[in-house]
Amino acid sequence: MYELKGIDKKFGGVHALKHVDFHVKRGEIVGLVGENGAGKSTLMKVIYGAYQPDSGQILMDGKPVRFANPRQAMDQGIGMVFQEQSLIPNLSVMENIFLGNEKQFTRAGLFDWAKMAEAARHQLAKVRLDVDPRAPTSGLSFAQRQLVELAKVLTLEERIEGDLVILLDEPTSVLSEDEVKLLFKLVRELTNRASFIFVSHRMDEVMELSDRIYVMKDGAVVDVVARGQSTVEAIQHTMVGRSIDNEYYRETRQKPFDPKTRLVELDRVSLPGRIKDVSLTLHAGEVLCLVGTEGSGREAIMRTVFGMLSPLSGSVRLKGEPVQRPTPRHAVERGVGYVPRERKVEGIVAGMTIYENMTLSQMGRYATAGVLGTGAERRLARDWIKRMSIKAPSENADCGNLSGGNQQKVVLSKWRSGGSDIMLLDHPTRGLDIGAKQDVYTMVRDMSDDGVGIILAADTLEEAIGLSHTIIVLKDGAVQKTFDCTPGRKPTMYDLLHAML
Amino acid sequence: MAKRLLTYENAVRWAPLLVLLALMLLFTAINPAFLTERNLARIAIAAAPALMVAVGVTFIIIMGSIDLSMEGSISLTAVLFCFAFVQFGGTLAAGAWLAVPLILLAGAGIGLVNGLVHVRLRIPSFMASLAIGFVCTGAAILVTGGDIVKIDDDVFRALLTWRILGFPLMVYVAALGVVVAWVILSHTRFGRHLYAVGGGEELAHASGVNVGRVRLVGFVLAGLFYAVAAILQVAKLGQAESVTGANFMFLSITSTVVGGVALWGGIGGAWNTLVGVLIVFVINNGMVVIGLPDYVQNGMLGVLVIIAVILSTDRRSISFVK
Amino acid sequence: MSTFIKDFIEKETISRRNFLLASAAGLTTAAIPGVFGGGAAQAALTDPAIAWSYRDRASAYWNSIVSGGEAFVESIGKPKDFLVNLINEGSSEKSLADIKAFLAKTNGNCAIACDANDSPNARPVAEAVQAAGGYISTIWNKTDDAHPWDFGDNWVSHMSWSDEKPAEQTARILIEAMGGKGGIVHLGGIAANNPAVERLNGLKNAIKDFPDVELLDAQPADWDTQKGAALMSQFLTRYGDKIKGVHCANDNIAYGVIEALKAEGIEGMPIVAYDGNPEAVQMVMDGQLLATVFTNPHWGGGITAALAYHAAIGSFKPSEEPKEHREFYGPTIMVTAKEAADFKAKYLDSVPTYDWTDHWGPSNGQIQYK
Amino acid sequence: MTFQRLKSHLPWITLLVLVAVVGAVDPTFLRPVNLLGLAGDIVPLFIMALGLTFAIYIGGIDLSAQSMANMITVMASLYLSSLGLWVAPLCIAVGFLLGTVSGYFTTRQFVPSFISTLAVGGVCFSMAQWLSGNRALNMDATQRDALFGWMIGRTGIIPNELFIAVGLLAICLFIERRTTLGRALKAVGAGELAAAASGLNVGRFKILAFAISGALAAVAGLLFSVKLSGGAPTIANGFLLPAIVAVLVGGTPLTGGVGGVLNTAIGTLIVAVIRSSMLYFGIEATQQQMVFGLVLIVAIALTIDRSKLRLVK
Repeated sequence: MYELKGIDKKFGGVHALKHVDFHVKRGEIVGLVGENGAGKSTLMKVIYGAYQPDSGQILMDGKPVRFANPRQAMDQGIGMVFQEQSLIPNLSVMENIFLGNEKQFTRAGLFDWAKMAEAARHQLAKVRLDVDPRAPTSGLSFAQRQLVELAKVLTLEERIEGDLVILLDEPTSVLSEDEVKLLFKLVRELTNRASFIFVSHRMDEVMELSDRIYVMKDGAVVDVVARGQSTVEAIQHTMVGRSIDNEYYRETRQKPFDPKTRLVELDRVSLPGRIKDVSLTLHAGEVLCLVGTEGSGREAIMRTVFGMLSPLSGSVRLKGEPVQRPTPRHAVERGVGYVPRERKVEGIVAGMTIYENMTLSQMGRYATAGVLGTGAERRLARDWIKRMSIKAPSENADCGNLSGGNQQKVVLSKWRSGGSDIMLLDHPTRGLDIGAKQDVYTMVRDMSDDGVGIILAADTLEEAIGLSHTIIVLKDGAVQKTFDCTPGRKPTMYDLLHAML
Repeated sequence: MAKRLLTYENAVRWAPLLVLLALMLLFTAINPAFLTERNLARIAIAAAPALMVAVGVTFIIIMGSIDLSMEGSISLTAVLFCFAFVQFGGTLAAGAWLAVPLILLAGAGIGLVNGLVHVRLRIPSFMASLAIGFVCTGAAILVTGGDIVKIDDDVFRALLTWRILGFPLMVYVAALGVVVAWVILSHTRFGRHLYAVGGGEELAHASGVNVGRVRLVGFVLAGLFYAVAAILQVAKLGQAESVTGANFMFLSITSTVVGGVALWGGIGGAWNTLVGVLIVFVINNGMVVIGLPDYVQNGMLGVLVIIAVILSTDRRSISFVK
Repeated sequence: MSTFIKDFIEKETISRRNFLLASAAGLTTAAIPGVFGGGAAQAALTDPAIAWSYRDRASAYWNSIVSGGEAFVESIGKPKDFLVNLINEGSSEKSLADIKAFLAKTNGNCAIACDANDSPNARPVAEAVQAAGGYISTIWNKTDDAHPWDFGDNWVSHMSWSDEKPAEQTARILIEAMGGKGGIVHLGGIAANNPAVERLNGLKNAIKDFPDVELLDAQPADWDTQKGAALMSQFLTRYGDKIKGVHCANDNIAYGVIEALKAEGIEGMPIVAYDGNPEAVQMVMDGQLLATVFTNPHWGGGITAALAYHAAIGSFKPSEEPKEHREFYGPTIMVTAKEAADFKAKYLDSVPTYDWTDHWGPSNGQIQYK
Repeated sequence: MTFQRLKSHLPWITLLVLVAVVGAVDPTFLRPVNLLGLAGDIVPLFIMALGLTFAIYIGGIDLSAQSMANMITVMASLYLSSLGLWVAPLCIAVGFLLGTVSGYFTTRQFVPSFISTLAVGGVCFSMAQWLSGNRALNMDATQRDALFGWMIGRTGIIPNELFIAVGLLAICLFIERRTTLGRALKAVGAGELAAAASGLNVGRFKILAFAISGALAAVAGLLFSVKLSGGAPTIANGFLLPAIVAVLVGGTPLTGGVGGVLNTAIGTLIVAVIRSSMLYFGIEATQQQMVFGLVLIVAIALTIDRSKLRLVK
């Protein structure tokens, strides 16, 4: 019922979509996978009307259509569930749900708020979310926002007579295991009404949910796989164009850490809000993974170590020395490096070059009396671009124009080149494609070999299990359980889930 | 769900009003003449035109933009209003009331041009509106040749002279303006879209909000309110000239921020602006009424404004300001 | 539209002609004094360009000044727009920059009339004009230590108005109307402006003679109608019925005061103003104002340009003139209800034709420093 | 692609085109003496704009600059006789200090710079009124010439002010391009959160930006008072908007992290040329303001590099 025929899209000299054919049948769930830069997001933007193709046809029920903007696509029943953070925080939940579609609730130009709240409750019920529709969105958790996002798209059910096509862009990246299950259940239920296009980097999820999977590479569709006709490895092979190491998490390279060198010690640290009496120790060469649901306090603990948050009580020691007045600057001086989750907001400075980004945390080293030696900076950047195999025209390239994986490599290089030996990695592989993920995993092992201690908040439980020496399970801001993860004695996902919930 | 009254959020939300009350108490304590009906009416008269300007710019600030065109816009519409008023008979009893819709239209037109330059030419609103302000002031000079245009119509001037419950008519007009703005901002699609654009422009766009049009209408509405301000200003002074709009720019923007409207968009509303304008005018009036030396007044205003803004900022919700 | 184009072409040709003349002048004098400074000894100029540098076109006062300038330009057989307008918008920086640009454009072959906007600005303006070999006459703003005779012939003259005496006179009229007792408030100009200081001093001088009269308060209203209205209403709260009379530093402030009183339903409050703008004169006739002081800006505008021009073309040599011809007070005319109608007929309804070669006739004596 | 490359050069090109247009109408405009004089006259305004650039570069604004300059003209006139040459460091220190105060309220108390600098400007104005006793002051001319005369003279055909301007520009350019401070300010302007997450003491750098802005406004005031041989609490009025316009026209938008001090130099010259073009085109007095606004819109439309603005607010 929805079909793309021979779609081409170019940006300047870049051929982003090459003659793409794509179709979705009624009630079908179609997976869309590919590495970053393979053209997935461009294709999605064409589907929901944000981009107009240079050539080719968009057909709905066999009739050619053209969308000048997302609004027109929406009117034809095409809706998009964005990744986290696409709700407007200062509006209420119900306003977000009906944003751009509020006309039905106005009487003589004024809103009938009660009617809107009623309708919003109905939408929220569809996604089994029990929040006050009048509450401001800024107070919701990530997972709740994701469900509101879905509820918002599901308003198309009432608005549109015909079939719906709903795009899900990385919908599971901020969800807990349970929430993912709920989401999948919902999606399956809804197939009687809508078709779905499901985009994710988590291959297992795509395999589980999709009826068919489109595999993209370099702007073209390279394979279409029906359910059960292929394996994760095979698809990944097609996507990446190279074979994936069986040793995905480089487990063979996991060596015992040095229990004598204590890099970070938290002693009964409490923070305003949710963190209560958290104690932990990070040793040299150790990968310590914090596991927990959204809001369990993983990020807050990392930010405490980095000095961005000050504990109400308890003490923080970096390399044995107690921290008196925590600031990021102080932490950086002690060798702490922080790879934040919001890479584009906190990780890199878009608009600055690669070398400027790399030395941002360590300008003092490249300056005498405040005057920068840019020659040395550039040399450093060239060296690390090579070492990390960052794909960029030169060290003068604007970081904002790099792909996600390369941006992450710049962030990692920034800290590694500065000699940081306490690394805080908050979802370091979020949104990265497989190739880039593996590069990150390799780097984690390299760092461990160098005696770097790593505190990690992993994207998935598998990643946590695969990478860690130690796993600390957090629940509601408190340490629930600690697992030893020496190879061979690693806990199972079931063990972790059991502790989390 | 038991609601606690003494939360941080509530303290921040009501801070501007508390500041206003505290200032009034302070001035009254020093000179009881401050809290008399006559003086409150004086403050209201002085504040009425400025209130309309501030309400106008509130629309713009809520969507995260800024408008600096008000001085020129008010000068031009005030001058044109006087010309039109005289042209149509010079008294409301004759056909001069026609000048009112005409000038509201003119104000909206200026806003439209402002919005078009900003949205279509993709020039940041700060620069676009600044330049449009120059053009409007220039146009006001051009049409007046520098002269004063007077309106001598007792019926029209009833806005200033006719009092109900001690307050002149123009105060009620301004109050009505605030109510209209409140209804628009809080209870209409367009108003909520302003908040949506201020809270996240790209997200609003992706939800099918026509951001360009919202911006455009926002500027038109602001222009409309500037025109109302111009008419009230003419009613207050009985004359217009090319400097009639002078001093409104910093005054109105400061007032909105003092009232708790965030300069980065998406937060605040018509009531905040009302309280903010009152704070600024109570300070201005109070400083003279308590006999503060004139050379201290500018500095004192600055200090009090900073204090008011500090108190009404929810510092937990923001990581930095610029 | 077509008139615009026509005007434009006209201006174009004029500016081209100016340029040709200017370069011709440059050739004949065979020295370009503007280049290396020190052009004080330059001989008389031929057909110098004429400019008026003033605050803005947003007030009646400066409009009258310009009309006088234009009347003078027409008297020497030039079109009105031969007079170049240099508008400083209240910025001393722009005032100086514009004058320098004009000097450069005309290569010093020019006569400039100027209000320097702020008194310290007069010196650098005069220095620039002297360096370029042009001629300048100034009004109002200059510091007490800068004198035209220290700048050779190039700073032709400075005219100011002694506001203290007239302001004292208006104050006496005010006090008389108050019955010789009660409180007065003064709403002043921009506090640091010389006229603002003098006008307040005049009031203070008058009050000395009346023990029953009290100056309740004096605050700046920045020459502005709106501020005048706001300040007056604030005074009403502070002093209430104690206010028996209002002394305003200029007409614009008085307009605001009258409106503030009108809002309160107060009628018949004695008010005096300054400047003698047409609207104010009308108010004097209507009894809303007791008095205003006319400084004849039309004549001031014309004669200032005339002085600079005639010095430039060599009609007289400034350095040979006595000091009272270099620094002098302009005329002031008191306008009260008695004279208003006559005054209006004589000065406003029809502008008198002045003899622009009678440079010092209506002037009012040499400027005195305290 | 070629247009893309051209974009960053648009401010230059706009300036050259403007100069050429005015020159075509009246070739006297193009004489080196004239052009140098024109540039020399705009120097006080340029110095203020230079300071403002730092505030705008980090995404803020400094509305106190004009009142600051006013106050400094008063201080310089008042203390020249007693302090002599030491009046210069005093003025600059005061400017730096008051800029720090604005910066403190903006960064530590979350008062938007629009408001905090306006308020500090009010304080400056009050101080100027109080110090001057509300009247215009004049410097002792001989002492001024002896101590600061070098500022306003000429060397050959070049006004000495230009040397000061070029010197300050060079210093600021060096700060912007080659020092940790400049790099940090760029990072703060383009991505404040990322700068903080890199361990930069963002607050201190921001305060420093406002302090530099204050100090340069003080230098502008000092130069202006030397030029005018006096000071008054309102004498620098009319500086602020042209200075802001100069920064914006030069291509440093208020969104931060883009543009820089070199752009401001070009922007200031554009403003100077537009201003004097009124004279050369013989624009009528009542039309000048309007024409200025219209030309401004065109100039801004030409000079801003929209590809670097993610959102146009």
